[in-house]
Order: sequence, then structure tokens, then C-alpha cells
Amino acid sequence: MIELALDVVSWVLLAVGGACVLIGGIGGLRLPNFYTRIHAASLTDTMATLLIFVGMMLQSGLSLATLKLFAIMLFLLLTGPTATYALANAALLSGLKPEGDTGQSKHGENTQP
Amino acid sequence: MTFMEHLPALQVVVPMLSAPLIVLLQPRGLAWAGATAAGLASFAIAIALAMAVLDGQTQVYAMGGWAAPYGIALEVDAFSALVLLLVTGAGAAALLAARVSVDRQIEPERQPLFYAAWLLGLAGLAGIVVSADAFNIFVFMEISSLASYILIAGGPDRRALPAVFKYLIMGTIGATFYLIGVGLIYMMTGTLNLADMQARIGDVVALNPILVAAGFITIGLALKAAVFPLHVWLPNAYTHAPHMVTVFLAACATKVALYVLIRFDSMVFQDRLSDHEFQFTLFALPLAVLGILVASSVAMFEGHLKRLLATSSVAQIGYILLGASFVSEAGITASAMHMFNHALAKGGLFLAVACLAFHFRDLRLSELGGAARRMPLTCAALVVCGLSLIGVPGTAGFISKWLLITAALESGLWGWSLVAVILVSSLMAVVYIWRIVEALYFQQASAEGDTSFAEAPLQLLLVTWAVALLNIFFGLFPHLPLALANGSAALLVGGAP
Amino acid sequence: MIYVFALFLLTLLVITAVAIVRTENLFVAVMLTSIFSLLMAANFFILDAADVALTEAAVGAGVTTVIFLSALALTGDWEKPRPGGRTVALGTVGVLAMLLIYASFDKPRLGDPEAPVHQHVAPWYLEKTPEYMDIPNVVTAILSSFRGYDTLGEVFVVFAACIGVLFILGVKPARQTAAAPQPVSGLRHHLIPQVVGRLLVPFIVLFGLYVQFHGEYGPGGGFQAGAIIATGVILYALLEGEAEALRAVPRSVLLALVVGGALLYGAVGVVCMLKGGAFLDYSVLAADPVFGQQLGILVIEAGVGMAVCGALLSIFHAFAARESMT
Amino acid sequence: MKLLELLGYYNYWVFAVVLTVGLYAVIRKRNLIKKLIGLSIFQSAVFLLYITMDKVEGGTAPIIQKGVPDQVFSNPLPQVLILTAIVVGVSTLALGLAMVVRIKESYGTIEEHEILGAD
Amino acid sequence: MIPETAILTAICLPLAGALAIAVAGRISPNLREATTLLTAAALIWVVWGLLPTLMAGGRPAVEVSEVMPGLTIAFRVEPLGMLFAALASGLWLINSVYSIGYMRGNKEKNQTRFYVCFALALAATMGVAFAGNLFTLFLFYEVLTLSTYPLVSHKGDEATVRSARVYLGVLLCTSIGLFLPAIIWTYMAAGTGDFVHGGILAGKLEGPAIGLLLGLFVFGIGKAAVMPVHRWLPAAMVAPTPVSALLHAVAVVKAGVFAITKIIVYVFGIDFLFATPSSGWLLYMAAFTIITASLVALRQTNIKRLLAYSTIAQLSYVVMAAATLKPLAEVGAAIHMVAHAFGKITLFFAAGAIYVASKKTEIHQLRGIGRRMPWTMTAFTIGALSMIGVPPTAGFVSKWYILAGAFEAENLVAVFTIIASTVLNAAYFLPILYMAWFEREEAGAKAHGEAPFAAVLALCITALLTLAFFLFNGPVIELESQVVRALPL
Repeated sequence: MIELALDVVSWVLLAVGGACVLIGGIGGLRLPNFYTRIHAASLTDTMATLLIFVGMMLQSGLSLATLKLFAIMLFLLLTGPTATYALANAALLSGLKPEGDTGQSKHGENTQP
Repeated sequence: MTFMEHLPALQVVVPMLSAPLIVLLQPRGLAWAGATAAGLASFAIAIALAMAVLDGQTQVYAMGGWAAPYGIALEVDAFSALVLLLVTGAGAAALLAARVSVDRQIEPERQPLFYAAWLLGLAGLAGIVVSADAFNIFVFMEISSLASYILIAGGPDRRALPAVFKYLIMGTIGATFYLIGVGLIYMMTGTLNLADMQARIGDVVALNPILVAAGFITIGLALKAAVFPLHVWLPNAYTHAPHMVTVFLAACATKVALYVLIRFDSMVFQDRLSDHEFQFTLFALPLAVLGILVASSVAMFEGHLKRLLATSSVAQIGYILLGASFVSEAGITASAMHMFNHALAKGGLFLAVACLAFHFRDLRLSELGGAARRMPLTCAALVVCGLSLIGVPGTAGFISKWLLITAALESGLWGWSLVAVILVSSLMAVVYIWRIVEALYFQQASAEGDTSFAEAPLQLLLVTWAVALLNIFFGLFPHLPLALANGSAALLVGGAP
Repeated sequence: MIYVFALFLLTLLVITAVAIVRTENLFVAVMLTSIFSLLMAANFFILDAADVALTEAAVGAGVTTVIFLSALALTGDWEKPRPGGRTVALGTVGVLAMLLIYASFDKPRLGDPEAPVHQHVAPWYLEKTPEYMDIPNVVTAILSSFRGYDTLGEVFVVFAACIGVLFILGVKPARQTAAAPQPVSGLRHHLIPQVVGRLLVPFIVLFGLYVQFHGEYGPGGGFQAGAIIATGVILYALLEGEAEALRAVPRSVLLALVVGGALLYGAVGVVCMLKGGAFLDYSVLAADPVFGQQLGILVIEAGVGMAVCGALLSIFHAFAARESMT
Repeated sequence: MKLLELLGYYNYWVFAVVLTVGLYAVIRKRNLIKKLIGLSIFQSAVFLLYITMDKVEGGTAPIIQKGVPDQVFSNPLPQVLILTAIVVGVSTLALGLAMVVRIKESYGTIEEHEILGAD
Repeated sequence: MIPETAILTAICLPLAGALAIAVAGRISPNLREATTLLTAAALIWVVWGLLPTLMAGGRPAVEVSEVMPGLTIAFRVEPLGMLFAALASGLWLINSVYSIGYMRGNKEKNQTRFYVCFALALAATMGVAFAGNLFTLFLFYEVLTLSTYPLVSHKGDEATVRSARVYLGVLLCTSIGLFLPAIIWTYMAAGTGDFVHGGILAGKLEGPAIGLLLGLFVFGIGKAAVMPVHRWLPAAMVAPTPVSALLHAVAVVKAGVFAITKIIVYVFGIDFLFATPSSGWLLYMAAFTIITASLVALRQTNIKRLLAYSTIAQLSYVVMAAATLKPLAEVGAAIHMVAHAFGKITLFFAAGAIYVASKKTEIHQLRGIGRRMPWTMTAFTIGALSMIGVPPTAGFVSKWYILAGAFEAENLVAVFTIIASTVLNAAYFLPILYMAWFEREEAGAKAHGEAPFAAVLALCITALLTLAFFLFNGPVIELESQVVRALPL
């Protein structure tokens, strides 16, 4: 009985995670400019990773594999957003102005090159 | 296992392991000394191996203690002993003479790296010749290619870089074609050892992957050996490389690729593929003839001395392929002998060019006026090696010309027209060697050039003259290389064990 | 069922390859090459080649991209389009494709157990590894012992690449640009990546060492470990700046690593000779041949790891140092 | 030839196509870095050929678990060969890129036709 | 000294001499001249020492090294070779004497190189003379070509270089292009290349192949200057006179003709060739060369070019004599080699002496020179008469034997050519003699005396030899007749 419940929960989690990845992908294609697109990509990085990995962990139960999965999830959660941040920063440095920005910088101190 | 049994392995290990050591020897004099010691050691091993092979025992060495088809086996027979002598001899001689010439062309702090790359090249080439495992040949082909890219990239002139880049691209494509060929054969026979492959290829021979594999291997090795239509990288690469590198590479680099082609073809494909002799001849003969004629005629009108000799190398490779394409005992003996004799002649010529480069910044024939008066000994050595290249009797070149003509006559299929091709190209060789002689001896020195007596440094001159005299010695008493060449022919085509 | 997924990945592979060739922005091409390597790694994994997948990911995707980017930084980003007929090139290449596809019909089908490849040499390896070496990972066994000579050649290819790059880039660039070399940029003044970096680099290096010594039991070994450790140090160099990384791992150490690794591998072989076995025959290394084999494999894997790590790092530093000079 | 049969040869066709795409890039493109990228694709195709050989129906990676009795393994030998070939590819690539950097410095361009024109 | 070592010393002596001359050249010119003469004398002593064994019918042979199975460097002395070696060594001494006078008189530069190359050429000539098989003959034939190249291009200015290029081009092209395949074909067909009395090809080849092989040999040996391959001889006239003397009389040309005769006699075999119809063309080709060369000589104005064309004609005499394939004709061929050598060397010495004394090179400048240079001109006259074949000179003896051979072979073409060429010889030599002795000098020509003493001395010796050969040719004829008489070898 418990296994059935676990399976159902993990299936649901995996399905939702898959949906998130799909949405991120579609976002990446349809959104107009660079900054909006990396916003959509970051969705895949964070939300989908969390959901899929928890789903997989439930599938594999208490074993060495679960521990490995947890480590990978932690790694991805750490590096994903940092990578997106670095990407956005580098874009800004190389002078790609976000849409609708009328010249004055609204961001914090670290946008000066 | 006694020391003698380790020789095939030591032949590759000695130069290979001394390369990293030399990188650590920072003071540049030491780097050259270390490299020459390693070069001479490997030459000594090659001689010992040749002696062992001469009295009849083919050395087989199971690497890592594992038997042949499972582990990698090294095998030294007559043909590999001959090419080994050629490779290590050229390497050692070029190293001996290299110190003065390299000091002028390579900055001191880069020299340890240069000599390490040289030894890697030597080890790579020896590795190919000694190995009896198809994939192992690929690995060592890569080592020797990488080393020769590094050596050529050391050239002082900025044009060396695009030349060596083109060589890198074409060399890598060649090696990868060879890899595809080996892969296809491995897929159909399940083994990588050459002898084992020969045994097992019998039952799958009709399938087309084997034919395609034969095609890929032949094209890949033809690319590495600068056979005629695929030779475009050779003239530029050899012209802009440092002088001593040209001596080393011109003498043995392309010949090892031909060695692999001949060994692969006669051992793996020959008696197994139905009418393969005809196919190989159909493929190799026209290319060889075209190569000889076109390259010789281009060399006749070439202005720059080094590029002229490099283009003539392409023609001489055509000779070796011509010998091999007869697929007869006489043919293989002729091509093996010509590998040896051409290395002597061309090595001597490029050594003389290295001597000339000491006092003539620009090596174009029009600028070499009055060279004979200033450097009489170098020019004399150059003439002797030139004569050996033409094939004047009494020099080493004549022996291989003689064998080639007899092989052509025996081959039967319009043998006489091939004899005509060989003779016409020898006459073309006479023309371009004599253009050099006339430029050296009779051209008036350019106005401002001083005509004081200024010979090349003694060390370089001694090695040049040693090679020139060897040219004559092997012209009169060629028993050693001839015995090895006959042994290899009997082995490859005669079906001897 | 797995085949359908393989089908999808292979098609994606072809699409990426065509995209790489068509794009004119070199930066995009390099990024696509990295994706191409990742897809290759995925394919390898599906075809049960775990070791190769790890290597392709670490060496192919990781280090190749880094080297390409550092070279791109020194040369231009854009490729000049080449007008004019591409028929000749297409023609020759098309002929080659036809030839290969024609040849493929007699080849054994994917996964066909009766294929000659699985009949002759492979079963012997699978059967003899537990007997001679008693280590689970047969690939590492073949890599280091049965065909150890190949891997020795392999280490010297890496060694050749390392001394080659040092030799070619050893020449001071002809024209020193007038501007003083601009301050060592890395993402120095960006706090977040540095913090995350400092957190991650130790774990990357630790994982590299794990892969190094775990080689006998699971997919792993010298090459992959060297590449991973090198990637870790390169990440540190990108975050903290190249000078900082050089302070952490100075050039002399790198050269010592490369030379040491290559010599260690060779030395093991020579010791085997001295002890009476053939070159690289580890069973003479210890009284019990199986233990001797395991010891030999461990030591040469360490040698390979050192050599690869040292080589890749010195290549990166050669390119990076070049950047600060021009 | 039924679909599954056809599926078996798909790997070889992908190998052929990727090989030709790589070769096309090397022959056709004049930018030296694009040539090197083409070369690495060209070599990757060969890796795919070798690894396609080693798959056995229903076999797993050749890691022998102790207890499990009769396991079916894929062929380990091509994997060893490809491990070597990958590192060879990277080494050649590194050397090529070093040359491209030097060419850029001495010629100012990495387009082949401009370099040949300069001499 | 036993014959075998004599052969080897005969070849090594000039080589050692060349080295000694090179060293002596650095010290002082006189020492260099002394070494040259010493080596020449020593060579004569060694070579002529072999004569008694030869006369007694002995054939000393020695094998140096076996280059390849069936291909050896071996020497074997037989009458033809002996005659040629004796002739060459003898004339070398005289030529050295003459060239000392000429070189000093003309103050030529880098003389050491001249004498060194001279000695090398002689070493090669000895090698060709004593060669025991085709391979050794070809080996020294090529060394002779290469060692004479620096002599021909002695002056080093543009004109000499271009004509030296023609010289080398023709000789190397014919030797590599035609002579080498002929040798290889013979080795393939007959299995060996050794010179065997009665020929080695008998029964091995038949039909047109023999004619083709003979053609390859005749046109391959460019040094014999048979018509189409004769262009190098006039081109070599740019060389200083002692070199032309060497070329024409002592070594180069003689080697060519000697090689052809030896191949006809020892490779094909006289009777084997006589039987095959396809070898007749050689005689007609030689005859054609004689006639055309003599006609061209008629129109020449420069003395040396005239002598060059007359040499081409005389050489074809020897070839034609050999081609009549009759014992008497073969003896005639050998003797003509000697007669022509003496006559032609005298003429060249005279031309050189005139040039040194008066810088005159054209025929019309020779008016009344007899009074100014009596010794040179008498020698010139004797040489000219020997060319025509007038009785008291050597030329008559050889023409007599060739005519006898032609009659014996009932070969009317040969007889007619000899008579016609004798007339032509007279037509281009007699006017010169008439102008020299009986015409007055034009006014205002500057006065000049005789040539330097050394040159005149050499002149007179060769003139006397031409006369002496007419009287004492017994031993030479006896030696040569051994070739044809079926002597047990």
C-alpha cells in the first residue's frame, strides 16, 4: 500500500517536473529578447530540478543511489542560478541593454563595468 | 628475460622515456647532449636488432606479458629492421649535427622542449615500425605526427605556421581515415593483431566493409606519406621548418607511412582479397608514375633550394610506391632499398643546405652565387649527394635505380614504358641537380656579398661529409641493406614465415 | 525501448553537427560543439560505454570548450562567409557518404550478439579479468594492463601536446600593445559567483580524486580524473583570476606533474623489466601476481591522472597568459 | 527490411552523415578555427562508429559485479580504444589552437585565403 | 709486380696522384708539376709492365667487390683494353709536359684543379680500359664524364658554362637514358655482363631485338660521337687546348669508341653479329657520320672546331671498321684508334701552340705562319698527313687494314666511304698546309716567335711517334690479332 502511494506521488512529481521543463523550453523559444529568455531557462534549472530529483529519490527508496541523487540535486541547485546570474551580468557588461530601459540604470551598485 | 630479448621494447622506450627527462634539463647545452645520447642509444639498439634479424630470428615481444591477440605484440623482422636502421640513423645523425644549426634558429629557453619533441618523434616512428598491432600503430602515428608538427612549428619564418597548420589538418584526416579502416576490419574480424587479422580475414573477405576498409587505410596512409595527389602539405612544411628538422623528417617521416602501407597491404589484404594485387597495382601504379613525373617537372622550375629538394622528395616517394606496386619480390626489394638510399641522399642534401644556411640568409638559387668559392667542402658534399639522388653508378641511388628497372622489366605489364618513366625522371633529376650545381659554382657572387673563405661549423660539416661518404660506400658495398631488403621481400610477398 | 531514445539522441546529434557548420558566429559554434560533446556522451552511455561517456563529458565538453574559448578570446569571433559554389566540396563529401552507407549494409546489426567482434578477443578479456586482476571494471583492466602499452603511448600524446603548446606559445608575441596590460579581470568583483565557486571547487577536486582511485570498481580512471581536477582548477582560475590560480598551482609544479606522470608510468614498466617480466607486466611487481596487477594498475592510473591534469592546466595557462600579454 | 532491422543500421548512417559534415567543414570553411571544429566533429564520428560496435543486445556496462551469476556484458575493447582516441583528438586540437593563436599574431587574420595572400 | 696487383695499382695510382697533386698545389706550382709528371711516369711503368704477360696470351683478372648477386666490380685485361690503357698512359705523360708549357704560357687560373681533374680522368680511363664486365665499364664511364666536366667548364664564364651544360647534358642523357637500359637488358637476357671471348648473347636474343640492343648501345655511348649524339664534341671546344687534346686523343672519345668495339667483340661476338641481318645498319650509320662530318669540317673556319669535326669522322672510321665484322677490320679498328690518337694529339698541340704564341684561332690567319713557327708547323703537317693516310705516317697503316677488312667482307659501301673520306680529309687539310708554308703573311701582322719550349717539345715527340708507328707497328698488330684469332683465353 505504502509503495503504491509512493509510486503515485513520485509519478505526479515527475510529471509536473517534466511540464516545468517543457514550459521553460517553450519560454526559451517564444520570449523576445535575451533577458526574458534566460528568465525562462532559469525556471527549468530550479523548479524542474527539484521536482524531478525528489520524484526519482522516492522511486529509489533508501539506498546509496538516493544519496547520490541528493548530492547531484544539491549541486544543480547551487550552480544553476549562479550560472544564470553570471550570464546576465556578462551580458550587461558587454552592453546588451534590457528592453524598455531608457538609459538610466535602475539596478544596484554592481552594474558599473 | 635476457637483455637481448627486451630490445624491441627498449627500442621505443629509450627515446620515449628520455624525452620527459630532457624537458627538465634547463641549461640548453645539456638538453642537446641528452637528446644525442638517447638518439645514439636507440641507433645502437637498432643495429643490434638488425644483426639479430640478419642471422635469421624474427624478434617477437609480447608487451605486458600477454600473448599476441589479447595483448599487444611487437615484431621486428627484416623489413622493420631496415626501416628502424633508417629512422634511428637519420635521427641520430641529424641530432649530432643539430647543435650549431638549432642554436641559431631556436631561442635557448625553448630548446629543451624542442629536443624533447625530437625524441618523441623518433620514439613515435620507431614505435610504428616495431609494433604489430593495428591500433598501436595509430597511437604511435599520432605521437610521431604531433612531434613533427611541433618541430616544424619551430621554424624561424612566420610562413612555417600556416604550412604546419595545413600539415596538421591533412595529417589528422589521414590518421583518422586509417582509424576508420582499422575499425572496419576490427568489426569484421574481431582482432587488432596484424598476424591474427591476416588469419581471420579469409572468411569475411568478400563483404564490402573490408573493401571499404582497404580503401580508407590506403588513402589515409597515402595522405601521411605524401603520395602524389595528397602531397600538397609537404613542400611548404619542409621548406619553412628549421633546417635540421627537415633533415630528420625528409629522411624518414614519410617512409614510415609507406612502410605501414606496404606491410598492411601485403600482409593483410594481399593473398586474401580476390584480385587485390590487381586493385592495388591499379591504384598505386598510376599515382606513382604521375607523382614521379609531375613532381620532378615541378622541381625543375623551382626557385627556392629547399622547396626544390622537398618537391623532389615527392618524386622519390613515387619511386618507392612504384616499386611496391609491382607486388613482386623484386618490386618490394627495390622499394625497400630505395627507402634506404633516398634517406641517405636526401638527408645528405638537406644537411648541406643547413651548412649553406650559415652564410647565405636567403636560400633562393639566384642568391647562392659564389657559394663554391666560399664553402668548397659543403658544395662538394652537396654534389656527391646530388649524384646519389640522380643514381649515378658508384652511389647508393644507382643500386635502387638498378633494382627498380629490373623489377619493372620483370613485372611484364608494359614494363618497358615504366623503365622509360624511371629514366626520364632520372634525367629530370639531372636537370634540377645541375641547376643547383651551376648556381653554386658558376653564378657570380652578388655584389655586396663578401667572398672570404667561410666554411660551415666543423661539427655540421663532419656529419655532412660522413653521410656523403656513406652514400658512396653503400653504392659499392650495399650488402647489409640489400640482405635486409631481400629478407623483407621474401617475407612480405614470397610467403616465407 | 531504449532504442527509440537512442534514435532521438542520434538525430539531435546530426542536427547539432549541421548547425555548427552553418553558423558563422564562432562563439555560437563553440557552444554548439560543447552541446555536441554532451550528446555524444549521452549516446555513449546508452551504448553501455560508461567510461567513455565520462571521458567524453569531462574531456570533450569541459576542457575542449575552455581551450576553444581561450583561443577565441585571442582571435576574432566572426568568420568571413565564403561565397561561391560549394558543389565541389559537397560532391566529394557526398561520394564519401554514399561509399560509407553502401558499406554499412554488410555490417552486423546494432547489438547483434553473433557479430565477430564479440566472438574472438572480448570474451577472453571478460573471462580472464577476474582471474588475473580480480577487479570489477574490465575496461580499466584492459586499458591499464592488457593494452597498457597503448595507454603509455596515450600519456605521451598528452605529454607531446603539453610541450607542443608550451613550445609554440613560448615565443613572446611580436607586438606588445601600447596599453598597459589591463588589470587581471576574472569575475573578480562579482561576489556571488566567487562565493559559490569557493564552495564548489574543493568538491570538484574531491570528486576528481574519487574518480581517480575508484577506477577499478566503477567507470573512472586517470584520464577522467585528470580532466575533472583540471576543470576544477580552471574554474578557480576563472573566478579568482589567472595569477591567483598560478599562485595556487605554480607552473613549475605543473611541469613536474606532467613529467612526473609520464615518467611514473614509464618507470613502472621499466621496473617490471628489471624484475624479470616483460615491459609493463605487473604480475612480477609483487609476490602474488593478482596483487601485483592491482598495484601496477593503481600506480599507472595515478601517473596518467597526474600527466593529464598537469598537461591540461599548463595548456590553459599558456593560453590565458597569452591573453594578458597582448 | 523490417523497421527494427533498419533501426540496427541507423547508427552507421549517423556515423556516415556526421563524418561527412565534419569533412565538409574542414574542406569548405576557410576560417582556421572552424576547420578545427570540423576536425573535432570528424573525429567524434569515428568514436561513434567504434562504440556502436560494442553494444550487445541486453548487455550492460562491462563491470563485473561479484555475486551476480551469468551477466551479459557489452564488448569492453572498443571502449578502451576510444578512450585513447578522444585524448588524441583533444591533444591535436590544443596544438592546432596554439598554432591559430600564433598565426593570428603574426598575420593578423585567421582566414586561410588572407594568410596565403599575405605571403 | 704480379699482374693482378698491377691492374689495381694502375687504377689507384692516378687517384693517389690526384690527392698528391692537390696537396702539392697548395705548396708550390713546381712541386705540383713534378708530382704530375712523376705519377704519369709511374703509371706508364705499371701499365706497360703488363704488356709482356699480355703478349704471352695471359689474361689477368681480379674481382674487387660483389655489389649485388651477379653484379660485380671486376677487372680483366685483354688485348683491346691493354692497347687503350697503354695509349692513354703514354699520352698522359706527353700531355702533362705540354699542358705545363701551355698553362704557364697562357697564365691560366686555378691550375691545381685542372691537374687534379686530369688525374681523376686518367684513373677513370684505366677503369674503363680494364673493366671486366658491363657494370664496371658503366661505373668508370660515368666517373670519366663527371671528372671531365670541371675541365671543360674551366674558364667558368657564361659561354663555357652553357657549352659545358650541353657537354654534360648529352653525355648523361645518352648514358642514363640509353646505355643503362641496354646494360640491364643484357644482364636480363644473358644472365651475366662479363666480357667473354666470342660474345655472351649468342643464342639468347634473336631477330630485330639484336639490332635494337645494338642501337641502344651505340647511341647510348655518347662518347663515341656517332652522328645524332655528336653535338657535345664541338661544344667542348671552349675548353683549353690540353683538355681538348685529352678529350679527343687521350681518354674521352677513345673510351667511347673502345667501349663500342669491346661490346661488339666481347658482348655480341663478331660471327653472331655477322650472321644476324638486323645489325647491318650500324655500318651505314658510321659511313653516314664520316661523310657528313667531313663535309661540315670543310666549311669550318676555326681551327679547333675543324679538328673536332675531323675527330667525329675519324671515330666513325673505328666504328665502321668494327661494324664490318671481319677479323682484319677489327685489327684495323684497334690500330686506327692508336694512329688517330697520335695524329690528332699532334694537331691539337700545334693549334694550342699557335694560340699561345700568336693568339690566332682562325684558319685564314695562318698565312705564312710556317716561317714564324717552323717546328710547330712541321708537326702540324705530319699530323695532317696522318689524318689523310699518306704512307710515311701511322694513318696509312690503319686505313690499309680497314680497307683490307672491307674488301674481305666485300662491303662496297665501306670501301667507297673510306676512299671518299680520304679525299675529303685532303680537301680540308691541304689548303691549311699550303697557306701556312707557301703564302706570304699579310702586311702589318705582329711578329711572334715559337711557342714555349715545353709545348714544342711535346709536339715533336708526338709527331715522331706518328712516324715511328708506321715503321714499328709489329708488336701492336700482333697484340691485336690475338683478339680475333680464336686464341684459347
